[in-house]
Amino acid sequence: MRRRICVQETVFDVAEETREIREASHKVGGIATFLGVVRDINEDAEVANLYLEHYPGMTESQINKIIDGAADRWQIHAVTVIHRIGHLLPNDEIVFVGVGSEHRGDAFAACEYVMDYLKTQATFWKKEQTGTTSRWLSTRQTDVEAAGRWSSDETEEV
Amino acid sequence: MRRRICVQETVFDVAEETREIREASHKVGGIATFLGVVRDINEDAEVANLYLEHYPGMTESQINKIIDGAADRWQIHAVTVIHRIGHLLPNDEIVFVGVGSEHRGDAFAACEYVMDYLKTQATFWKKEQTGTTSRWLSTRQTDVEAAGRWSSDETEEV
Amino acid sequence: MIKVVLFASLREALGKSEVEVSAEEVDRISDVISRLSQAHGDTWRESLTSENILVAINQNMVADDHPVTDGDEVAFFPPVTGG
Amino acid sequence: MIKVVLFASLREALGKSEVEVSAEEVDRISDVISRLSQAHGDTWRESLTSENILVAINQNMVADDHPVTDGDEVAFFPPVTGG
Repeated sequence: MRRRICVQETVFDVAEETREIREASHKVGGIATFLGVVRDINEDAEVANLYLEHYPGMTESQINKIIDGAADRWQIHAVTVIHRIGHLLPNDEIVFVGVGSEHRGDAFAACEYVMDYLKTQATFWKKEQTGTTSRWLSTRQTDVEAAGRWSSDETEEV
Repeated sequence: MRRRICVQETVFDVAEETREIREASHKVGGIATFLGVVRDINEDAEVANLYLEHYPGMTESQINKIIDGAADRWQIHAVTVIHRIGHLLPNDEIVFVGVGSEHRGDAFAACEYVMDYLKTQATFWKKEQTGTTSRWLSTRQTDVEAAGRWSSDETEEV
Repeated sequence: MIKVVLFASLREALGKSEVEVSAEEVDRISDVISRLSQAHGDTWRESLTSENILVAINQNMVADDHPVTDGDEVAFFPPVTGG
Repeated sequence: MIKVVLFASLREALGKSEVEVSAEEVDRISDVISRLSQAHGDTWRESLTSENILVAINQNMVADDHPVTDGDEVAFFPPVTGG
């Protein structure tokens, strides 16, 4: 299985990433992707910009474990995870997850699984600047629940 | 909600389609997409090319009903469905579904729902040329079951 | 008149993509099928009544032996295989 | 030596991203925390033992009062908010 993990300040190219997933194996018949965008409104406050910090090394290792978990559960041939760090503005692309598989059900499930665990297991932290104040965001309960849906003995260690 | 339905012979541009979904509303925080590709192997026979026929008018109307079903179930701000017809070769892109939403769970669910119903409710037919013989494909039981998962009174009419 | 359209394997098997039948004394889909077999032969009845064939009237799927009215477009086709 | 790294709100609150503590008589995470509070003040104990703080050793999440060895990298951080 082809895996690609990028933690980067720079923008990424959705079309190129999708093309690479397609070309990873002639078995790839479907590609499910998710693209996350910085919104201008979060919990009713207008977001001026976002700062993303992470734990270099551990982040990549956690993402690897998440991908292992997906590969254990579904037949997938390529997974790409790209997460941006540093200073971002509303409407910037922040995260991309793409999964190529023979079966669309596997591609969808693996893509959503990786996104759900990224939210709760990958060592990123967001600081939001709204007007004149800034604050570190706290984990959303809905994200904890989303990741919990997939949980079994194997994944609790992720 | 922005909706875009295209049934076309020509190729499409995944990056441009994704960009349009993003820009449909400032509320879009996540975009789930699915891209289907013609494989070179189907049920152990080597596929040389594919011919796609459809029922003009009814196809678009069925896709509209499928999108209505998704919009009834989830909070979504943009849906794009592009399906190619005519002659296609292995590795050609055949179908694209993209959904933009505030919540990633809604984007994923709606995207998979639309794909599942496209497979069983939209009036497309595939003819496959393998070596010297050609045959019309028959509906896969797994596709019927995939669409069945979502079924309730509302969708059985789709 | 009632416009009848055929698709995919059914179109190929019957050699036509579109035919018309008179709406006179045609009340239901079964009447349309009878008219078509009278005009084109029993192969048509066999093909159009085969188990998995789907029927749409004016581009909406219908079940069973649905009523048909003058001016309707009646479509017969095999299960779909898009996506 | 044991390398201690801090992230996000914890890094800001304690004003440091990285500190070192001697590994002598340090067996577990609770010993690391004691060393840090001796050196930097009680704010550190409060912050590092606050309910939602997570701990990783050598970039793997650990639970409870995990053992620590000389040369380890111990990280303290708040719940993650990526994606």
